Amino acid sequence: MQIEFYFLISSFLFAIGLAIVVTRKNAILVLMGIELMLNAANINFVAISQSAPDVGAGQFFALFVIVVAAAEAAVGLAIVLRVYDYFKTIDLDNINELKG
Amino acid sequence: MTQVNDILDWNPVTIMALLVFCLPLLSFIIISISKEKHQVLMSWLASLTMLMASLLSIAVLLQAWSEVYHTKFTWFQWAEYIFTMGLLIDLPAALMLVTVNFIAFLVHLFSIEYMKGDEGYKRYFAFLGLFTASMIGIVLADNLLVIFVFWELVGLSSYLLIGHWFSKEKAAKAATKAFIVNRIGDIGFVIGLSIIWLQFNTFDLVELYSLMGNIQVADGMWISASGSSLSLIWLTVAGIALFFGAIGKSAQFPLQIWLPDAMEGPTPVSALIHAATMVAAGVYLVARIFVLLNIDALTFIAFTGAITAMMGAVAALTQNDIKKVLAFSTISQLGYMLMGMGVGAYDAALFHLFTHAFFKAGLFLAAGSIIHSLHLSNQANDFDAQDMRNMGGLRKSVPVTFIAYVLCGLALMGMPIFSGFLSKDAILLDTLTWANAHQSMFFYLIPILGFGSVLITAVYVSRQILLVFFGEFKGQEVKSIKENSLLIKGVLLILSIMAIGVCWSINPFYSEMSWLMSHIEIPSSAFDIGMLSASFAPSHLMVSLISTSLLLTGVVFAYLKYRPEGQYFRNYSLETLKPQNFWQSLSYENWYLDQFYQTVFINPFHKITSFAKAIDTHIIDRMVNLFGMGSVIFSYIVAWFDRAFVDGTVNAVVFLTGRVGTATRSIHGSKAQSYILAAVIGLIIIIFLIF
Amino acid sequence: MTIIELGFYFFSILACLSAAFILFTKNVLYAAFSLVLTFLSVAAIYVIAHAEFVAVTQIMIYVGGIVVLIIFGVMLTNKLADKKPISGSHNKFMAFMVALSIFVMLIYTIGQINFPLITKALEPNLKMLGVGLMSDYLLPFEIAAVLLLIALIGAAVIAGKKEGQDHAD
Amino acid sequence: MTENLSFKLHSIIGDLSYLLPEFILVAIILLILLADLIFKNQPKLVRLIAIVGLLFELYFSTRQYLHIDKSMSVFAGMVTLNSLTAFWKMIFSVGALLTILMSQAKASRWKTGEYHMMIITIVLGANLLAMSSNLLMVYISLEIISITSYLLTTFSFDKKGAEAGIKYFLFGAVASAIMIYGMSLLYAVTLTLDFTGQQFTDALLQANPLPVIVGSVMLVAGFVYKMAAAPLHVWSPDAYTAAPTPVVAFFSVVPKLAGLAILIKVILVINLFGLGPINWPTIIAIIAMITILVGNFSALWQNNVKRLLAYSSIAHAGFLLAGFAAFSQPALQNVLFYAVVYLIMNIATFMIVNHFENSKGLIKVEDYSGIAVDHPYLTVLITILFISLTGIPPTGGFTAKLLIFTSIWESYSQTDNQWLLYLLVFGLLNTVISLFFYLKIPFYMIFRTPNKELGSGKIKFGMENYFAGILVLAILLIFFKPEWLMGLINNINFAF
Repeated sequence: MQIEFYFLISSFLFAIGLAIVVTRKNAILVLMGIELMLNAANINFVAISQSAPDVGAGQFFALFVIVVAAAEAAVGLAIVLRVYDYFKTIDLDNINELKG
Repeated sequence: MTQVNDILDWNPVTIMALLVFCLPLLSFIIISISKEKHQVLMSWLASLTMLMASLLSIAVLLQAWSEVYHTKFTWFQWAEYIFTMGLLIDLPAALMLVTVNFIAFLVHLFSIEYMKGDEGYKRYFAFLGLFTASMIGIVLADNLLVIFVFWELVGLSSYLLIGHWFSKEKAAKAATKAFIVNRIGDIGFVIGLSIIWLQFNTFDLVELYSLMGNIQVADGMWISASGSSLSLIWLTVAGIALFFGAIGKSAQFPLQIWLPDAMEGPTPVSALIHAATMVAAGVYLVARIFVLLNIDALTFIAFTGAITAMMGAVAALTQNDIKKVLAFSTISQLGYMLMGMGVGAYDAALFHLFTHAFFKAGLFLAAGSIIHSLHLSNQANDFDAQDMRNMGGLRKSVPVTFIAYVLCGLALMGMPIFSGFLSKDAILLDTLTWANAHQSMFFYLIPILGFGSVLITAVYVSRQILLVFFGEFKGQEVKSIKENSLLIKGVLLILSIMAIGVCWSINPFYSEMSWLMSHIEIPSSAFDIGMLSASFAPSHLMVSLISTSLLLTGVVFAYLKYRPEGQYFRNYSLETLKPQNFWQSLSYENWYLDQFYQTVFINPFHKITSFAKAIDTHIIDRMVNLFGMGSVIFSYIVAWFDRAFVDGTVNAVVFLTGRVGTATRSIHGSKAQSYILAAVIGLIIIIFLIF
Repeated sequence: MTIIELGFYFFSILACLSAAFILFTKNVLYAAFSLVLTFLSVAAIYVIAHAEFVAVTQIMIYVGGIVVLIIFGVMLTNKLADKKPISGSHNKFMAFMVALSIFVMLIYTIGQINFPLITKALEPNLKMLGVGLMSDYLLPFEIAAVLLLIALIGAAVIAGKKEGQDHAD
Repeated sequence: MTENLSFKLHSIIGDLSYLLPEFILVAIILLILLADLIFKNQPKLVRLIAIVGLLFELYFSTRQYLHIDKSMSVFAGMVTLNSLTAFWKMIFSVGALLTILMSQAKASRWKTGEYHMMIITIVLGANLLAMSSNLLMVYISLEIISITSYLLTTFSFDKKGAEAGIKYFLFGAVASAIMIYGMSLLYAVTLTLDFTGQQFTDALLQANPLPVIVGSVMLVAGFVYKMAAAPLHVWSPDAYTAAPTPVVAFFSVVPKLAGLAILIKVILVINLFGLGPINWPTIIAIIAMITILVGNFSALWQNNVKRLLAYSSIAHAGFLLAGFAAFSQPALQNVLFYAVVYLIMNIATFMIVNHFENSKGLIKVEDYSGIAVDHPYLTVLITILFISLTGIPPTGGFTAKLLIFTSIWESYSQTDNQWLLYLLVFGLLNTVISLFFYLKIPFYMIFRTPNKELGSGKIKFGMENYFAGILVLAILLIFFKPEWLMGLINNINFAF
């Protein structure tokens, strides 16, 4: 399997993730988009680790990204719940009281 | 790189000078921490410290009469560069020191009476001390960077003093305006500093003097002794940029707009800061950097000065506020000084700086005395004690002030036997010599503007004296107007004596014989200024005759136009507010400079800033709007497609409204994600640009 | 075409399709389930890339942890009894342009990278990972522990306490 | 393999002592956690632990600063330790100390234990970020800072806090996703994560330009976001408005400077001695200009004091970048100088603003009308601070700006990069523009009549005002004796 293919998938997932982040109104869906973007980067790391001289590095990076993503998701959902407490919605369109 | 390693030692003269600097600072500190109930005592104490400072500075002057003293020490070191601080006392500095201290002393005395009962009495005296200290800092500093530091401090304390009556909206605005306009000039100062730094790696004036002596100019390059070379244009730019700082402080064209507004401050402050000392700092700066200026820069200075002299004089012609007339006249006189500097009349310009400091302080304090008297008298509630339309006939009520005003006014006009005559003639003589040295007729513009200003000065000074002191009083109770206390009278008398020419020259008709001017040496510049090569030196007598006859013409004209029996005087009241023709409004509105800045800079600036703000906070919404519209159009197309190919019209209409609804809804809000969108777009653009 | 390559294509297409489904579906719950599918496909891709441990971690943490969290979040923020958890979208055109240009840019970029060839088949690397975590990667490992601790405490504080309420509830 | 491993383990055990400051930070976190569990509701104890711990950490960082004279790679190349990173660590711990000192009044309303733990965690992340020499380390330490920051933003426990929290969170998560994608591209090009090594530089020099450009820009975007510089600054005004004031003071200093530290470190590598496909000095100069522009112009119309200061801190990030754009060793020293001055003046300003907010509830600029009558001391302090933030003498802010501009000018005259000249002129113009909004608050305080509704009368003079006074003295002192600070910075060995 050539490494290019991995990168191809990852760039597609990255673009889709970004699109989700920007378009979807629901905060939780946006969070899903972010997870997709992280996964995209992970695919790259894992793919490269197949041929890099320092074999572990890419896989380690992927492992740590997964761990950090878990922490981030927990914090993110906590904040989403707090927002829901106050706004009774998690529609990002309506969470807009701080004005420039 | 570092030429300075030996630190020059202290000697008695520099220590004395340092003491002169510390005394007002001490007064500032003591007054700030003292209790409010001791404030009158404190103000006497402040005056006393100023007296001591004046005496000390006279001692310094005697020592520095024929010798230059220089002391410095390391301030900080950065990489291989050493920044120093120090004192440089040459004759101009010592004279300036005496002038500043002496006038500050008189203003302190005057203020004790003038500010009595004011709410901010203590604050006022404290700031006065701070101002004096920082002004002395400018005078003594041996280093352009240190000068800049005190330059800013002076700006700050002037800001605080102009805004002394801050509850008046106008005063607060004027303070801000003065501060900001000054800062615009300071940008020039900073640019000049950076060029000088680049070329010489030092700010020390003494070193700069010797380095400038060793520069070479070849092939349009400006080569310093250490081998660093820059295009010659940068030397001109450096000179003009530094001069730009002076334009700001000395209220020269095009930045003179702040000075008239600054008259919102207490009158003694106007006398000290906006007539005698701070505004003269610009001229003093030009004197300090004189050797750095090449011919082009000097010509620029001369033209700026001449234009300002004329503009200020014209603007003074139609003012109604007693202090504003004086403010515009200050602008005009400062223009004279800079014009003198520009034509190489270094000595004459400094001489005019000193004579002007005294007689203009005298005029301001006399005006202050009038205002004070009118305040204390019983007038109607809405009586404006500064408006000349409310005055007239005051010579009987305040005779001492009247005498002082006339004496100082004559000095301002440049009447022979008064101090102003000596210095003004010296400047005019040199402008003429300078113009002769140039081949083109164009350069005669400067002496013409100079002589023209003499005429107009005579007119506006006479006008003011006639309107204020002659005829009948226009207010209600002329009897209740009393001359002020002995303290104020004493101060005025001292200043009016200084306006008489004998104090400055043994022969009051001939400036070359002035004890002062003959001692000031023109620093040797690397450039031929053009004075020496003059093919024809005009006779001194001729210049004096021309200027005196212009002056007398002006006085006669003014008498005919503004005499108490005349039509102008009778019509001159609060009811006839409007200037009558274009020229009068041009003068009254100070050449519409404020309006000009408002339309050309401030309004567009406001627009730009609100635009920038809109961009930062709303651009995304705009973009969304735009694309919202795009998607509406898109949805129309889709709808049309639907209607044409898929479904019946009814369905299509329902669909269409639904689509339009979604599209418009997406126009609103959506900040959080729009931010992200904007950031990502920014990144793409950056990548695209790099590639 | 070997079976491995076939598997790779299959799972890649699955991942892409299920990701695209998240983008287009209106129902948040469906999106969450589709996310599970994406994660599983990605895990399969990891396996094909000889990263078995990463694949297992992906399944354990993403599918077992994060998605569960997300589904909890969906349920806590929607009254499921009343109606379906439906959510719309906006900025569509703009987002499409941006995502497309990012995608095109990345494709170009990938074309410019000189990828090394995969010469050797990797042996199972669990041991190597374990040793690495305790030697070369000890510092990030420990720091990640601190990060998890803080995230846990913080999430509890943020989600748990309302203003004015005591510890009791 | 086993020999190799035991060698590695030995060297790691030997390296443990070099991370003493970080161990102390972790110990503080655990101690606070325990103290909070065992003695409930003991804010004073928690504060004591935090302050004493930070003092220890500061002490050991200072020791590192004094005793480490060459760069050393620690923990299997994960982090590098040298006097520069030790200096950054000192800055971070001072910032945290001052923040904890100022949060006295409100801390009891928040969950004190968690609050202090998070401040300490951010310092830990900042320390590691400044030290890291491996992309993985960069990612993890940046995430520690980010995740903790999201949490702290919501610590005002109100509606606004929640809103700002979610905005900050979404923006930050996307930024870090973009950053690691950039890392993966760079990894694909170089096949190594250790960006200080020879292999990394060599591979980048040989690679095609496009992957290097895309990878580097995406990577740097993560740092720019942490610094709140344009175009990734948009999160900061909202977050700064809603978060508790001490937290804002902390955000505007520690994470920002940590972002700057790693930005400098990484860009000096990927600049490839000027041989790379990207002209970084120009890019940095442009980013700096945009940042200054956005910060200053948006601040002009702000009414909310915290929001105004948020934009001001954006503008200062721009000036920090401007100093870095000169790309020379003296320029880096000047950036450090500016960073220290910025730390002091910004935190001092927030101390006073916080004090007014807590005791009188002043939020808008108009609320400050006529404060000078009742609080002359604080008025003088805040006026000096704003003068310093503008960059007018006689304050340290002036010296710092002067040094920045000097180094830009020097660099311009050496490299003839036109953008540096534009940057210089632009920066000078902007100091004038910034005058308009910085003067606004002192103007209201001194020149406006007091607002009757808020009530006059003296307020309690808190301990933190003495600290603010000391900081203001420090600002003045830096102007008069800059060589004290300069001497500290000159000791730093800039060899990476």
